[in-house]
Amino acid sequence: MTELLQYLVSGTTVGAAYALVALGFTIIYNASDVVNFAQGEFVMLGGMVTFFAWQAGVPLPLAALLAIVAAAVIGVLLNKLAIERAGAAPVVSLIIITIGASIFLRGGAQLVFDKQLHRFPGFSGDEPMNVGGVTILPQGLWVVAVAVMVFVLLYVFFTRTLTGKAILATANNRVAAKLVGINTDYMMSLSFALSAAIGALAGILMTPISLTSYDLGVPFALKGFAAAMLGGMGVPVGALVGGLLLGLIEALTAGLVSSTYKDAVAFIVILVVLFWMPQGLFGRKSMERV
Amino acid sequence: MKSVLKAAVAALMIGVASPALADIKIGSTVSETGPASSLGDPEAKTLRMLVDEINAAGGVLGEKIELVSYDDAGDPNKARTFATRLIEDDEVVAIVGGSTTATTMSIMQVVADAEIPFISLAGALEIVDPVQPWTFKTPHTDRMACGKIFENMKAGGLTKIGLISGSDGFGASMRKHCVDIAGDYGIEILADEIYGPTDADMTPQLTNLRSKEGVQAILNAGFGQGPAIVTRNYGQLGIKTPLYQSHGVASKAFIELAGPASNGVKIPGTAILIADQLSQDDPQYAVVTAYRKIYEEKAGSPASTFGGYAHDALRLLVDAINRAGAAEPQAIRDAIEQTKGFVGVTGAFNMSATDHLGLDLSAFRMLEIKDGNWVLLQ
Amino acid sequence: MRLSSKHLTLLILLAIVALAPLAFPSNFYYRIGALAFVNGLAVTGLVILIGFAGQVSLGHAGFAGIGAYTCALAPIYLGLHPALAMLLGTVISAGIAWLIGGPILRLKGYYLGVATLGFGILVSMVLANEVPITGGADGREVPELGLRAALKFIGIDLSNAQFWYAFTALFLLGGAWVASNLHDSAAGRALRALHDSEIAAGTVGVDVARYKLSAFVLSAVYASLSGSLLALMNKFITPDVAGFLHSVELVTMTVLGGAGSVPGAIAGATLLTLLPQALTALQAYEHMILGLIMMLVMIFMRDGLVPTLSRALRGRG
Amino acid sequence: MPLLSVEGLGIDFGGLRAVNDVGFGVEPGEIVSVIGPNGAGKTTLFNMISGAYRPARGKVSLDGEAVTGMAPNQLAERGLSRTFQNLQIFQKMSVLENVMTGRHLKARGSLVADLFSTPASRRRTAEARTVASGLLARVGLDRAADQQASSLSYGALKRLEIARALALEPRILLLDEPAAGCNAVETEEIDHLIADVAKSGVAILLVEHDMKMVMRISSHIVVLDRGEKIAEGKPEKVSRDPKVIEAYLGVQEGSGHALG
Repeated sequence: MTELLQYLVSGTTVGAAYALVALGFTIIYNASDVVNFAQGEFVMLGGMVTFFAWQAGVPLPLAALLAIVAAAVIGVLLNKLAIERAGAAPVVSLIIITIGASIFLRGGAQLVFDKQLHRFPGFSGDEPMNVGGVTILPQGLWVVAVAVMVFVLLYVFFTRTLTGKAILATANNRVAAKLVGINTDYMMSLSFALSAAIGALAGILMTPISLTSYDLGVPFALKGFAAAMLGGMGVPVGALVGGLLLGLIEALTAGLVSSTYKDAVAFIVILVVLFWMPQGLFGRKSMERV
Repeated sequence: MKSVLKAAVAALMIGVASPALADIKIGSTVSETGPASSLGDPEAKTLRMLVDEINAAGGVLGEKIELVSYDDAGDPNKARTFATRLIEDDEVVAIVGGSTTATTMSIMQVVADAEIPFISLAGALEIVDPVQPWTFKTPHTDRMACGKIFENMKAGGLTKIGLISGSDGFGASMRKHCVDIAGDYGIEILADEIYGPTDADMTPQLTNLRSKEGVQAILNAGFGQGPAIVTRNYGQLGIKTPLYQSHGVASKAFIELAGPASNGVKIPGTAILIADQLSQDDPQYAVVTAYRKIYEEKAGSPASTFGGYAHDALRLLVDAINRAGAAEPQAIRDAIEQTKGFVGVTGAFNMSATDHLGLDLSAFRMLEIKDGNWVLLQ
Repeated sequence: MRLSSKHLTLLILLAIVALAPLAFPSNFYYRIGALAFVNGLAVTGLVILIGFAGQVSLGHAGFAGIGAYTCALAPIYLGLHPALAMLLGTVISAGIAWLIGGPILRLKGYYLGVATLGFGILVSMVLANEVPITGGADGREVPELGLRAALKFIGIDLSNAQFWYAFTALFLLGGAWVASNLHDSAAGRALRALHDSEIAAGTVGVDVARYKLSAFVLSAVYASLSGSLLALMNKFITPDVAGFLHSVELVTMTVLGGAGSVPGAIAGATLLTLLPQALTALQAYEHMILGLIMMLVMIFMRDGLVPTLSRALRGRG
Repeated sequence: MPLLSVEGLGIDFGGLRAVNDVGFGVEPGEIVSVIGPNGAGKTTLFNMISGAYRPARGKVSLDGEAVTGMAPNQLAERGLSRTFQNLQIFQKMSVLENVMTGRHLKARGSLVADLFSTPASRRRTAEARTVASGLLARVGLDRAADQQASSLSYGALKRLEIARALALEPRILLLDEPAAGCNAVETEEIDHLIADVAKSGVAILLVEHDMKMVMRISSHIVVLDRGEKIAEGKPEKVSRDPKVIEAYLGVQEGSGHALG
C-alpha cells in the first residue's frame, strides 16, 4: 500500500511538471494555432538562468524572477522575429521553425552557460517529509501547488477576463479579431511571454528535483507535447489532466509493471486515446466547413 | 569545367581548408555535446591542453603535434563520418576518441579498413574483446567495474543485491556484464530496475528495490544526471542498504549534484579523484598531480576520471610515437601494442598482442564519499 | 511536355551524381555523397507523404530503424542474404505502416504528429531495450553486403567508399524516378488533391483514407530502404537510426529543400548532410547556425529552397 | 422514381435545428434550384446530400438506392458530383490537372502501374488529359490550362470547379452558387453551360442567389427558410408565394437578393 502511494506521489510530482509544460503549449496554441516545439527550451532557460544568477550571488527568489523575465523576453522575441513573420505557414513549416528555434536556443545556452549539470536547493529545503511511510519532498508539493495555481489562474484568465477572451478570439479568427478592435499582435506577444514564463517556472521548480543542463529541453518538450495532445491541444484542463495522467502512467508502470517500458506504455495510452478520441480527452470536436 | 566544380565543392566545404602545415597530425572525435557530453567535454578539453603542453615542451620527435578534433555529439553515424574525414581528408596518423561504446564501435570499422591506430575512451569490454588489431582503449572495462564492486560487496558480506541501471548504452552494457559475472562472486541479483537517461524521478524503481525482501545492497550503473537523481531519491526514501555507483559518476560534480545523500556511496574509481590523498611514493603520484594541476588551471573545473582517459590515450600515443621513432600508422600501432609499464592517470598499462587495454584491477580503487569528498577505501 | 521536364530533372540529377566525383579532393567525399543519397532516399519518401499527400510524420525514422535492424538481424537469425534482408525489411515496414496507418491517419495535423512520434519512440525503445537481440543502445554489427567483392570478381574494382557512393546513388535515382512517375499519375494527382482539399478530393471520387494509407506505406518503404542502406554501409547500427532526432532531421531536410518537389527534397538532404561538415570550423556555433538556417529558410522561403530559388530564376530569365 | 430523392432530411448543430424535414426529388435533365435567405440551410442541405455531413434524420436515395451518410467518394462512384460555395480548388495544381483529377474514377488504376509509369498508366493519364482539355475549352479556360490554379480569378475558379465536376461524367450535379462573384457576361456563360449540361440528361441541383438566373433556368424550385421547406414548385408559382416573399423581405429588408 505504501508502495502504491509512493508511486502516486512520484507520478503526481512529475506529472505536475509535465502539466506546466503542457499549459505553456496550450497558451501559444490558443493564440496562434502554433505548437511551439521550443517550449522545452524555456524550461531549460528557467533552470539555467536561475542557477547562474544564484551562483553569482543573487538571492534565489530574485534569480528565479530574473529567469522568468528572461524567458518571457525570449518568448516575445521568438514571436516577433520568427512566428509573426512566418504568417499562415503550413503545420510542417511551423514545426521546423520552432524546432529550429529550439536548436538555436540550446546552442546559445551551451555557449553562454556551460554543458554541466546544475542544481540549486529546494525552496523549502531538501529535507523529505514522511507521511505514513510515504516520502514527500517539499519541492514536490511546490511543483503540484504551482501547477494547480497556474491552471486556475489561466482558467480564470481565459474565461473571465477580456484580455483572455481576446487571445482566444485571436486564434479563432485573426481578421475578425482585428475588426472588432483587438490588437492581435499584442495578444500574440502576450501569449508567447506568458507561455515562456510558465515554461521557465516549470524549469525552476524542477531543478532541485531533476537537475538542469543546457540540453534537458527536448525531453520536457516531448513529454509536455504528448501531455497536451493527450488532454486535447488548446484546452487548459486537458493540459492539466494530460500532464498528471502521463506522469502517473509512467510512475505506475515503472513501479508495478516494468521500468523498461514505462515510456512505451505512456505512448501506447496516447495512441489508444487518440484512436477513440481524435481530439484528445477534452479537445473540442471541430467540423470542417465547406 | 573540372576546376569550376572543384571550386564549387571547395566553397561548400568551407570547413575543410586545412590550417598551417602540420607535422604530426592526430585526430579526435569525441562527444563534446549531446547525451554523453559529461564524458566528451572534459575529454576534448584535456586533449587540447595536453597537445599545447607537449608542443610547448618541444613536441614529439622534434616535430609539433597538430590536433584535428571533431564533435560527434554522441551520434555513431557522425562518429563514423568524422573518422572517415580524419583519415581520408585530414590524413591523421592516429585517432583518439569515441566517448561512448556506440561511437567507438563505429570508428573501429573505419580504422580497421584504413589501418590507422585508434585509442578509444569508452568502457565496454567488446571494444578490446576480441582484440582488433588497430583498436586500443584506456578506461577500465565495465566488466572490471562490476568485478571490483562485487569483490567489495563480498568482502562486506553483501551477497543479495538490487540492480538499477540507465537504459543508455553505458548503463545497459554494464548491467549486462554485472548480471553475467555476479555468479562468479556469489552475488545474487534479486531485483533489476531500469530508468531512462533523462527521467526526472526514480522513486518508483527505488521503492521497488526498497520493498524487495532480502536486498543487502543497491548497485546503480549509469552516467550523467541519472545517478545523481537516483542517489537523491535513495536518500529521500530513507533507504539504508549500502549504495554502490559505477565509475560513470567518477567526478567531483557528482557529489555536489547528489547532495548529502551521496555520503557513503561507493564506486570503483581511479587515482585522479583522490589525488590529494595519494602518498608521494604511489607510482601514479607524479602523473596524477601533474594532470590535475594543468586541468584545473586551464579548464577551471575539477579534473574527472573521463579527462584522465583522454590524458592517458594521448600520452600513450605520444609515448608510442617516440618509441617507434616515426609517425607512421603501422609503426605507431606496433609500438602501442608493446607498451609496458606505462603509468597513466587511470593506471599502469601493459599492452600486448592479446590485451589492448593493458590495465588490471590493481589501479582500480574502491572509493567512498565521506563528508562531500572522495576518500580511498581499504 | 511534362514528361520531358521530369526526365530532364532526372538527367540533371544523374549528371551531378556522375560528375561530382571529378571534383572530390579525397575519398572522404564519397562517404558524404553516399550519406546524402541515403538521406535523400528517405526524404524522397517523405516528399510523397508530406509534399504530395500533406500528412505529417514525426516518426519515420522508426521505419528506417526497422529496415536497418532487419539487415542486421535477418542474416543471423534467418540465414538470409543481406540483400534479401533488405527486401524483408521493406515488407515488414510496409506491413507495419499498413497496420498502424489505418487508425492514425484519421488524425490531422499535430495529432497525427504526436501519433507518429509515439510510433517512432516505440520502435527505438524496443531496439534499445531488447539487448539480447538488438544489442541495445551500444548497437550491433551488420553483415557485409558482399556485392563489392562480387563486382571485383567480374573486374569492377571500387574502393569501399566509391562502391557505396555508386550503390546508394542507384537507389536514390530509382526512388526519385518512381516518385516523379507517381507525381504525374492518377494516383499522384489523387494524393496532391487530398493535400489541398480532402472534401473536394472525395467529391471527385478519391478514396481519401486509402490514398493516405498508400502514401504512408510507400514512404515507409523508402525510409526502410534508407535505413537498410545505412546499416549495410556502416556495417554497424545503433537505435539512434530510429530516434526522434533522426525523424525530425528527415522532416527538416524534406521541408527545407521543398516538400513538394523531389529535386528540392534531395537538395535539402544534401545541404543538411554537408552543413555539419562545413561548420566544423565553427564548432561552438554549429547548433546556433543550424537552428538559424532552419528558421530563416522557413520564414523567407516558405515553399523551401529549390522551389523558391527556381521561381526566382525563372522570374528573371 | 426520381434520380435523386430526399426525404425528411435534417441535422442539428449544438441543439439548433439547422435543417429539418426537407424532402424533394430531381429527375434526369431537370434543373432543381434551392433558394432561401442567408442562413436558411441551403449549403448544409447540400453538404448532407453530398456526404460532407452525416444527416441526423431522413433519407437520401440515388436511383432508388439508399445512400444516406455515404462518403463523398462513394457517392462519386454512383455518379454524384458537386461544386462548392466557398471554392475547394486544388490550389497547387495546374488548371488542367485540376480537371484531370476530376476524372479520377476513369483515370485511376493500379498503384504499381502508376509508380513505374507503365504504358497503361500513361494511357490513362493521356485520356484524362484529352477529356480535361475538352472540358476546359467548354468552360472557356483552355488558354489557362498550364497556369497554377491559384492564379485564376474568382469567376474563372467557379468555372474550373464546374469543369472538374463534369469530368466525372456525373448523373447528378450539385452546384453551390456557381455564378457568385461572376460578372454579367460570365453569369450568362455559366447559365448556358448549366442548361447545356441538363439537356444532356444530367440531373442538376442548384443553389443560387442570382434570382434572374434561377427563374430563367430552373424547372423546379425548393424554398428553404430557417432550415424548413416553406414552398416548392414551378418558378412562376414560387415567386408569387406570399410565404416566400415574406421570408425574403422579413430577413433581408429589401437588400440585393430580393426576388427578381
